[in-house]
Formats: sequence, C-alpha cells, structure tokens
Amino acid sequence: MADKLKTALFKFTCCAGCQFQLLYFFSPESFLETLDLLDFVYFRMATSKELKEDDHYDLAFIEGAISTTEDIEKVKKIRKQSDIVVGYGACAAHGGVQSIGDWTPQRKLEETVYPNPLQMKSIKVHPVDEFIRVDYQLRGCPIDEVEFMELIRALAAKKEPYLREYPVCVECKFANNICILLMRQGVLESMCLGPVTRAGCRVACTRNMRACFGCRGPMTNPNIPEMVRTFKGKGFTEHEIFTRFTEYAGLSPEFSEGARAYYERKAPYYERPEWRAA
Amino acid sequence: MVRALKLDGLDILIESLKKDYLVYAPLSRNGDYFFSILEEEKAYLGCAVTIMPPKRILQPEVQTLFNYTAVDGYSIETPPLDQKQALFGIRPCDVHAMLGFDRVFGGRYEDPYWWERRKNTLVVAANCTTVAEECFCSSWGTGPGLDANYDLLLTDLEDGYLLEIGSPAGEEVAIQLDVPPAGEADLSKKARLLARATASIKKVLGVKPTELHDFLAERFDHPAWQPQADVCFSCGNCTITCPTCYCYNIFEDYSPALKAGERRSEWDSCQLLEFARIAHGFNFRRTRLDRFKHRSIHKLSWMDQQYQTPGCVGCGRCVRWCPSWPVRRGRPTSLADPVEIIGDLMEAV
Amino acid sequence: MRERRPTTSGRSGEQRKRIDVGYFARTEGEGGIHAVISDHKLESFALDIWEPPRFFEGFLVGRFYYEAPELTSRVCGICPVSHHETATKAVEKAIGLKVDENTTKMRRLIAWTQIVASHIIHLYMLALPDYVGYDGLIEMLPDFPDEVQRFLRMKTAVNAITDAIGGRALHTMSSIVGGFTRPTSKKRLKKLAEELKKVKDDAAETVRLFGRLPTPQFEIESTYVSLLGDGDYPVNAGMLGSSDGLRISENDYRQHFREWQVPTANTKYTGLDGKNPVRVGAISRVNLNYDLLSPDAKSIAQEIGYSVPTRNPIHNNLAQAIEIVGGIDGCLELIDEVDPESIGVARHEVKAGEGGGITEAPRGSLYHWYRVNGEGIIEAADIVTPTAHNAFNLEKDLRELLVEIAEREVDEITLECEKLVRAYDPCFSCSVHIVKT
Amino acid sequence: MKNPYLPMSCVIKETKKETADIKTISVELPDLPAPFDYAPGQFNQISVMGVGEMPISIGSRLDDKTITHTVRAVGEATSKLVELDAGDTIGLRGPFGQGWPLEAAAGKDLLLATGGLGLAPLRALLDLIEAERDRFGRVNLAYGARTPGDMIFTDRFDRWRVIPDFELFLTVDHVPKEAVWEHATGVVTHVFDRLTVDPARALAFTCGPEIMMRFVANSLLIRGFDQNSIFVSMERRMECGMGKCGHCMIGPKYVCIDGPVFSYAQVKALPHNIIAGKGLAA
Ligand SMILES: Cc1cc2nc3c(=O)[nH]c(=O)nc-3n(C[C@H](O)[C@H](O)[C@H](O)COP(=O)(O)OP(=O)(O)OC[C@H]3O[C@@H](n4cnc5c(N)ncnc54)[C@H](O)[C@@H]3O)c2cc1C
Ligand code: SF4
Ligand code: SF4
Ligand code: SF4
Repeated sequence: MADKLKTALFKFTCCAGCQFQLLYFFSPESFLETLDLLDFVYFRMATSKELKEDDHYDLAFIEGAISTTEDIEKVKKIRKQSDIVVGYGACAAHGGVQSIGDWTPQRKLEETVYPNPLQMKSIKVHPVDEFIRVDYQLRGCPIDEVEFMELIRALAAKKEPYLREYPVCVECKFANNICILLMRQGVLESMCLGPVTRAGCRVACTRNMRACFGCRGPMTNPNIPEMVRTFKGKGFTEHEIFTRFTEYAGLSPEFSEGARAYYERKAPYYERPEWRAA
Repeated sequence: MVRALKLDGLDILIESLKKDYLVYAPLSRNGDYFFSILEEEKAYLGCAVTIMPPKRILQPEVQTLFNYTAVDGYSIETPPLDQKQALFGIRPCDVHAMLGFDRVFGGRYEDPYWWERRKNTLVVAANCTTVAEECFCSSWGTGPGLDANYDLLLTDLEDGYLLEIGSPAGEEVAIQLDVPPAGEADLSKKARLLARATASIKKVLGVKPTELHDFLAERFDHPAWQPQADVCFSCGNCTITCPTCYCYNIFEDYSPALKAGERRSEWDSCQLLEFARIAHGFNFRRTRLDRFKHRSIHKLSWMDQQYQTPGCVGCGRCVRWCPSWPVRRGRPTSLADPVEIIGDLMEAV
Repeated sequence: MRERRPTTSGRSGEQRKRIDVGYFARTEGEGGIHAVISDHKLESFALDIWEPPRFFEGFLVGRFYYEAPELTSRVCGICPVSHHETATKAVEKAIGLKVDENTTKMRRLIAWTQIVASHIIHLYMLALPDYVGYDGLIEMLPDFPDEVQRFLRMKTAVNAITDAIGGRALHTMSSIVGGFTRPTSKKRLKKLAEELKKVKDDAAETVRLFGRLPTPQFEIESTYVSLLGDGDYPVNAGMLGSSDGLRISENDYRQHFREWQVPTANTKYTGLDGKNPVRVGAISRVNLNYDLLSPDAKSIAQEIGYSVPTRNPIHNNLAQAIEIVGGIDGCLELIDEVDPESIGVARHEVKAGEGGGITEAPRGSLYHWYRVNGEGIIEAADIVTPTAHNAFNLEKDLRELLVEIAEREVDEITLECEKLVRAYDPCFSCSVHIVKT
Repeated sequence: MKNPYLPMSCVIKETKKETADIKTISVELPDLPAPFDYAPGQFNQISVMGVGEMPISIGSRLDDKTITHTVRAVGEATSKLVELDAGDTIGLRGPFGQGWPLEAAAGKDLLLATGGLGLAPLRALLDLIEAERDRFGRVNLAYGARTPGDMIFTDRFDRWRVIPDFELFLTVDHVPKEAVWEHATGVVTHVFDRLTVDPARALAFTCGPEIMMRFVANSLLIRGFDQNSIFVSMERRMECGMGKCGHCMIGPKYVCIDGPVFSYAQVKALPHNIIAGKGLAA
C-alpha cells in the first residue's frame, strides 16, 4: 500500500463537532480505515503530539471559520506547508452558525455579549477560502462520514473524489422521502432549502422530517430567485426567509443573494420593528 | 386452468406469496406511500401513487455492478441477483413503465442486472378503481386498468378482490389458494368500476400521443419554454421520481487500504448541471432552458423514437414532486407537469 | 500555534520556575496556564482561555425561537444534545409551551445518552492516554487493543441510541421545540437496548480501570452544585442544589448566580451570589445524588472504594466512570418506559415571554435563558455553560495545587496541572462568553 | 447472459509517446471465444481500475491480438491511463458504436479532414486504405494541429504518402520560432483549395473539436459536397456506451450506438450541437 498521508488537523472558530464526528461518531470500520490511510502528525483533540514549526503535510484539514487576525496568518502558513488543504465542515466552508453574526454590526454584537465592549477587538467571521486556496471542501454541519471516506480514499489513491454537486432533492428522493417543501402544513417544517443546497449529507434533515436548512451551502448554479419566490408563495415572512438563508452558509454569494432578496434596500434586520417592538 | 378467482381478503394471497417471494408492497408512512418489503405492516391497495416508482426495486438508485480486488491484475465478482421477489400492488402505469425499461435494458446489449431481477420478479398488479388528482394515464392508454403483462392482477371489487391470472408463475401461486373462481358478475363489476375510474380522470394531455412528435418538433423554439426554464430549480425531482426515467452514472468506489473497489451505477438526471459535462468543463446542455427542454421532449417524444415506448405513462409523480409551482392560465400548477407543458406550447406563438 | 514550553531559569541562588502550557492537548477548545513559581511560591498565575469569541448570545438576537436549539447545539461538538435540550426547555418556558410526560422522558433518555457518550470519549480519549503515558488513543491502538476495542464497543452502542432518537448522533435533528418530528419506534429502541446491555460489563470494567489508576491525594474545599434528583438521578429536571445547602428552582437561577469580570484573567467568571466559586460536573452530581444512582452503579462504586462526598477534584474521572454505569441503567429503564410512537410535536401559539432552563450536561449544570417577543423572535439570550460555572473554581484549585506542589520539578508540576485541568473536563469552546479576546 | 458491463482484463504491450500529453497504448487482447471484430471509427470503453472508464477510439486494425488506443490526458481517468506503461493492466469492453460508413464509401473518393487528436479515430481507416487500396478511389488526408509538436502519428506520414493516389496535406496554426515547418499554416480548411478529390463522388470524414467540424462542414458544403456525404464523429459524455445511461444523447440520438459517426444531414436535425448550428451550448 502507498504510504500513509501525513496529515494535520487544525481547529479554528467552531464547535469542534466535525473532529468529533471523525473521532467518535464514525463507525469503527471507517475510523480504523481512516487511521490506515492517514497518519495524523497533528490533531490536538486526539493526540498531544506537538506541532513542529515548518513541518510539511500531505494533507491538512482546516476546521472552523476564521475570526481573528492571527488566524489569517496561521491559515496562510498552513497553506504553504501543505500539499492539499481541505476545508473541514460548514464553518470552514461558509462560516457556519457564527457567521449569522456577520449580519449584525460587530460593535452591536460585542455589546450584547460583553458589558465592556471597548476591550474587544473581534473581527467578522470568514470562510477559510477567503484567505487561501482550498482544494476540497467537506461541507456540512457536521461533515458526513461517507463523504469523508470518499475524499480520503480518493486522495490516498491519488485521484479525484466524487463529491456530489447536485442538490439535496436528489438524495432526498433516493431516500424515498416525502417532500418537506410540498407539505403545506406546519410552517417552519416546510421551509426546505433542499432544491438549492448541495447534496452529500444523505438527507440528515429530511429523513427526520425536518426541512433542509442549507448547512452544506449552495449547489453549483442554484436557482435562488425561484427559491425565494417559492418561500414567499408559501407565505413565509421576509424575516423568516432571511433567517433560513443565513443559518449556516449565509456568507456564500448564492445564499446571501437569497438573504438580501428582501433586506437589500431596507434597514438591517436588527433595527427592524418586528423584533424591536414588545 | 383457473382464470380469475374471488378473494375475500388479501391476507391469504400475501401469506402464500411470502412463502416463495420477498414481497414488496406500497406501505403508508406519514400519509404517503412507498414500496417496501412487506413485514407486519398492511399493504395499501387504494389508489396511491408511491413517492418513488417501483423501478428502484428492479434497478436500485445505487447498485453494484461488480466488486474487484486489485492484487496482480484484478479479479472481478458480480453480485448475486437471484432473490425471488414479488411486486405486490404495482399500478398499471408503473407496469407500463417497467415494460419501457424492458426495452431500454434490452435490445442489442441486454443489461443483466435488470433482466436477472426482472425474471425473478412476480408482478402482482392492482387495477386502479379510484384515481388521484394528478393521474392522466388514460391519455396514454396506460391505465387505469391493465390488460396484459402481469402475473397476477387484483381489482378491488369493494366486496372482495378479483384475482386474475396472467402467467404460469401466477398460476402457481393461485393454485395454492383454496378459493372459488370468480363469476361473470365479478368480471362485469370490474369493467364497470374501471369505466367509472376512467371517467373520473380529469387531466388530459392536449395532444394525442401519435401527434406529439410533430407537435414538439415544430415547437422546439417556442418562446414558452424560456419562462418555464426560468423557474426550474434543476433539482431533478421530476426525473428521479419518474418511473420511465432510466439515466444513470457509473462510478467507482476504491479503497487503497483494502486494495479493493466496487464499480457502481447511480441514477442520474438530465436536469442536473453536470449531466452533459465533459473534460475541461465543457457542457453540452449548460443552460436550464436546454436541460428543461431535453427532459420534456425526451419524455414526450424522443423516448418513443428511441425505444418505441412512451416516455411518460401519466403517473403524475413529476406533477406532485416538482417543488416549483408557477401560475399558468390563472392557477398555480406544477412546473414539470407534462399536461401543462403541452398546454403552454399550444398557446399561439 | 502556541507551544508547551516548560522552562526553568535559575537566578542567583533562588529557583524560579515558569509553567507554561500554551494549548492543552486533548481538551475541547483552546486554553492555557501561565504561572511563575519563585522560591517555591506562586508568584503569578493566569488561566488563559483564548478560544475566539463566537457571540452566540449576540447572533441569537433577531432569530426565531425555534432556531435556538439547533443553533446552540453548535456551541459544542461534544455535548450538542445537552445544549439542544436545554435550549428547547428554556424556549418552551419562554413561549409558554408545555410538553407531555412521555416527551420529557424521551428527552431525559437522549440527555442520558449524551452524558454517557461524552464520559466515554472523555475517559478514553482525553484522560486515559495521560495515565498510561501515550500521546493519544490513536497511538495506544497497537499496545492497548482491548481498551480501544472496549471504547469502540461502548461508544457504538450509546451513539446508536442518540442516533435513533435524535435522527443522528451529532447535532440531533428530530428533537425540536414542542416534541420530536420523527420519534423512533419502540421496536428499534428495544433492539438497541439489547446492544446496550452487552456493554454494561465494559462500563464496569471502565470503572475498575480508572479505579486502579493512581490518583493523587489532594483535597480541596469546594461548593459542589448540581441538579437534585427527585426520585430519579437528575438529568434534565429538578431543583438546583449545592453541597452547602442551596435549594433553588431554575427560575430563580439568575437571582443567585452572577457573572463578573476578573481583571487579571481574560475571562468572565460565574459564581454563587456573585462571589463564590462553584464546582459542577459528574463529581458534584455523584456527591449530591449518590443515593439515586442505580444499584449496579453504587455497587461498583463501593467495589473501587469510592466514597461520597469526595473532596478530591481529580475524582471527577471516577465519578464519570460510575455515571457511565448509572447512565446505561438509566437508559435501559427509560427505554422500557417511553412510548415513542405516541410522541409528536405539540401545536403551539407563540406568546411573548421569557424563560430559563437548567439541565445536567456531561460537564455539569447548563443554563439557557431566552426572551422571545410576540412574533417568536428572540430578543435576548443568556447561556451559562458548565465550563463557565467551573472556571472560577478551576482557577482557585489550580492555585492551591500549585502552592502545594511548588517544590516539584517543572515537568511534574506541568503534568499535574494538566491532569487537574483535564479532570475538570473543561470545554473551552463551550465557554461561550467566559471568553474575552 | 453475457454481462456487457464487465471489462476484460488486458495487459499493455507497449506505449508510445506521441506529444507532450498524448500517448498511444497497445494492449494485448486475451483469448476470446470469438474474434474481436470491429470497424474503423468504433470505440472501446477503457477502464483504469480504481479510477474509472472512458470511451476511446480504436486506433488500429487488429493485428496479432494487439489493438491500439491513442489518448490525450485531459482529466482524471485519461491522465492515469497516460501514466501507465507496458506490463500494466487495463480493462476493456467494446467495440461500441457505428464506425465510418465503409459500404457507402466503396469505390468513392475520400476526404479525411481532421484536427489534433481527431486523427486517432481515422488511423484504423488509414491502415485499411493502405491494406486494401482497391476498395476506395482517390484519398486526401487534410490534417491540422496547433503546432508541429502537437501532431500525432508523424512516424506514419511517410508510409501514407507512398500509398497510390493518396495526398497528405499538413497544416498548423502556429509555428514556434525554433521549429522547422515546410507545410502550410492556418486552419485545416485552408488546404481545401488544393484538394484533388471530386466533391461529386467523394465522401468527407471529419473528426476533431466540434467547432472545427463546423468550419470543415461549412467549407465543404460551399465546395459542393452533399449534406449526406459529409460525416462527422461526435463526442459526448459517455458512461455505458450501450445506449442506456442517457448521457450522450443529442435529441433522440445516442452518440454511442447511433454514432459516433453521423452524416451532416443527420446532425442538422439534432438540437444542442455546434456543428450544424442549432442550440449552441457553453
Ligand atoms: C466516441 C468517443 C471517442 C473518443 N476517442 C478518444 C480518443 O481516441 N482519444 C482520446 O484521448 N479521447 C477520446 N475521447 C474523449 C475521452 O473519452 C475523454 O477525454 C475522457 O472521457 C475524459 O475522461 P477523464 O476522466 O480523463 O476526464 P474528466 O474530466 O476527469 O472526466 C469526468 C467524467 O466525465 C466524462 N467525460 C469527460 N470528458 C468526456 C468526453 N470528452 N467524452 C466522454 N466522456 C467524458 C467521463 O465519463 C468522466 O467520467 C473520445 C470520446 C468519445 C465520446
Ligand atoms: S413524466 Fe411525470 S407523469 Fe409522466 S411518467 Fe414521468 S413522472 Fe409520471
Ligand atoms: S428525461 Fe432526462 S433523466 Fe429522464 S430518461 Fe430522459 S434524459 Fe434521462
Ligand atoms: S421541472 Fe421541477 S422537478 Fe424538474 S428539475 Fe425543474 S424544478 Fe425540479
């Protein structure tokens, strides 16, 4: 067998769930096969092996979004040190849940959480590929086991992984699911982003009768205006549509187009009367 | 030889089938229906088009073509496909779609995966005595009643079930049932019920199937296509759920740790962007318009030219599962609905 | 990345030691200790938590109430269910929704699986390598196949139940405000219960394993806080109580617990009555609720000589191991009791209001509070995690430990500190707002 | 039932580098129950196990059980294939498709107009012309490439030149400074003025990028070739090669079984293609 890929996993701003997905929630077979294919030289959660300055990696996983200025330098360094860089999880790919904060002015955010915001020097949340080239994205919150295995098997075999580009709907139908978007009852349950979200999650949401909330970000060339029109047609409010598009991947150009569909020329939502009232 | 039996209930038939076959039947879940292995739940025989067509049982969405190990060249192994199975309660439209697949997977290159499964499958069809609002099988002559191509055929007579036998394999099952033959009255009741069902189908294709080729060829550049394509998600729902859509992809799953791989096929859809893409990203149907047209015309005309079998059987699945609902002729409609697409094209240029 | 750099620098005659742990390995999130010991005295000390802020309480403002559980689930990848369930409870209180007994039981079941699952990963993946002197579980694989296999068996059995109820094991799906969208079937649960029974021996073996490992004798006075069970071991219900006799309902939490800023550290501390540090977690739960543990858990605790109340903070690991046994019994019992098929999602109207809820996360009491307006939009949110509860106490304990072992070698001091930190099981990424940059 | 999805395992006998990214690979066919029979213009599905399958034109006439394919590394599978060497194993299934219309061509003049790698699908035909010269009338081969270095099969040019009644016209788009080039420059249609075949009794076979075939066809139509005597070899994405997977469909036609060779008249009736100008893509 070819040599194991020398691998490092770095964590930035996120919940670390994607690492745990690998360490803890994978089936034992996948977990052991992963260890067969990858040699983790740096993986803080799993081993106390130290980071070596100027080490070189065949493969670097970057988990989490970038939210401090130091982090920007760190990822640039990782890029230089690594042959293949993989964005690991929704936070790395699109900013993840914390990117919701990007729709609120930073000062405002700081004020809500900390009594003395003047000490803060936080920055907005950014996807990793805003600063460096990312070779592959493992999307999703959290990442999917099957997709992860496909990626590392392909990389170990030095070939392209087969990562799906099509929307969640395809997998949803493969899974024999009823269409959540078309069930016109139960308001929040039917606001499904499936038709514009990239598949690969094996429909974690819809197989549980939950609407897809777009954690994997947009598919290639999604029809966002139609998605907005559809939601609107089903009677969702502007603010509801906004929140749906901004949950996990609101920073992607496509989803932010959806989020802006109603807010563009209006006051940002945190100043809108609908929640300021009462 | 018995031709038709009268059953009081279905249990006796199902029990008998279960002895020799793995029985697939429409089961209810969250108010909808899907084909699944019949265990304890009750099979549903009222007219309900399952979410996914039974094609997935004969050609699963992802199927293994072969496994191989790559040590010293490679050795190939194909999966066994000898499971005897019964498709219980398959609708006439779906039977017709299955016949279409017979043509696609037949011809010069016979697809062994389809045919092995097909030959091991007992078709226990069920006539539709009630119809759903999306159905338009009568436009194609594919329903609501079935004339041939079944092993066994059920009709719900309200006071019991008529069981017609259509093949020696069906005969073998029927012979084990200890029930009386059906009478003339039962047969005429069936005819009456089917006539009633046919009459209750409100949806009609605006153009006769035989005239569709010319109709569509003339309207290939009709302006009505563009606004339709604009509201299409390219999500593939219309094709994935379509019982006559057969397109698939071939890909490989290879594990360097195991030095073994598997070549698989996976359903594909012409609505997806990557369907016609080749090396260097060149795409022969890059625009939504091209893809939407391809699907519509393939269903309604080209498939018939290719395989002499209709590409649509009027099951209404695409009508139901298309998430886009543009307003046409003053009412919200399903974008993928063949009847509405034809309707749009019938409007003057 | 910051490095672990223990250094000793001699200055004329006196001994000056620097303890610098830049980035704890195998803890969740990012944090470090910086201490200077000179002449066997603690000269300076700082507990540094530098997980970048994520502003959960900030960005939750303006979102819909039903988003709170799934968004806060992302506070922490190791105890997502706890956040999910606590947020659900708090939001339901805020909008004035009551769910039935069966749903509460189901939630209790999934919360139990979370505690057990988190303890398993903590003990085997984060703590055990320390004791046996390995970098991590991955490195232990060739030499400790039995332990690794036991770990894999246990986690697979427990995760399967979380997966069945929650729709997936990590960041659950089917549990929402009002109930469950797709509760599993009794049949499936029964089947999984059989699998779970099979790992009970593994759980007992885990307790014995940790009972055998050398535990430093180190006693510190702390105020132990946890929910108090009422007939059942506390998981997602009960009064909040302390070893000092505190008894409050979750509604009164904010009158008793305050946060304040510490100028020397980058953290915001939470304490009882705005000044006293508290200890939450398995050790507190076992201390306060020992009698409610399952008989098997109690007998294994006796077998290894675990006596309550304990004052040794490092005993937290043993308490966790004991809770695994108790948790498995708790799950088995609940699987018998719940009726998944009858669970749905309670229909509800949204009323403006506010409400807080406490549940026991693996690492201790977790508090969520929300104010929701008439349109269902969150106006204010507050999350106090176990790590936030513990941070003040951890600092206090570390100081005491450093004073006690100040004479030892730097490497040893560092290791002891790390052990203590890891026994606290801090989850820095879940700290939410104890963090300041 | 024979399983047409299963590739037969073939060992590479030799490889030859044609250009920087093009390689000719000769494989040895295993003993088959029946002789492997095919016509020029047909293709095989070649597998690189672990990576995937790709349609590649058959480049040679069957010669002692060896058969050649000429491949350009453009993507994943082709790159892997090009990396392989003698002794490696590949999978092969085929032959598929309709080759050049040899029956219609009997006794007729032939114009073969190709660009770049498009010469590969014609090589088997050229071998046939050489071996059975009497079957056809006068033959012209017009071959264009980007630069002289991009030409394939250059070692065969001299062999072809001596075929009786055979003319070889070479042209390149661009000559790098250091190269020696004594033939024409410009696109392949530029040499059409010098053709010696008679449009009235000739068939034209063309293969290359679709945009090139469009120019070739237009130019030939102007010169009096009939729509039914111009043949193009089309390329589309293929998975099965057997008219089932749907990918290579152009309107109602399958490139894999109805083609890849089509007459211009046929192509003209099809949507979504560049050659005859209907429904331009990309
Ligand atoms: C009838 C026919 C004959 C051909 N003859 C030759 C030949 O003699 N020499 C040669 O070098 N090339 C030939 N090609 C083109 C060759 O098949 C493609 O270059 C090859 O498939 C690219 O695969 P890839 O995996 O390297 O590219 P990638 O871009 O990595 O391919 C991704 C997928 O797209 C599909 N695909 C991409 N490009 C094509 C394409 N052009 N045609 C079909 N499927 C494609 C493949 O199925 C592949 O799985 C021929 C194509 C056809 C249709
Ligand atoms: S095109 Fe639509 S109605 Fe026709 S068979 Fe397919 S899914 Fe059914
Ligand atoms: S409509 Fe599209 S997916 Fe369906 S069979 Fe035709 S080409 Fe294939
Ligand atoms: S027609 Fe409807 S179902 Fe089909 S691809 Fe378009 S949006 Fe999807």
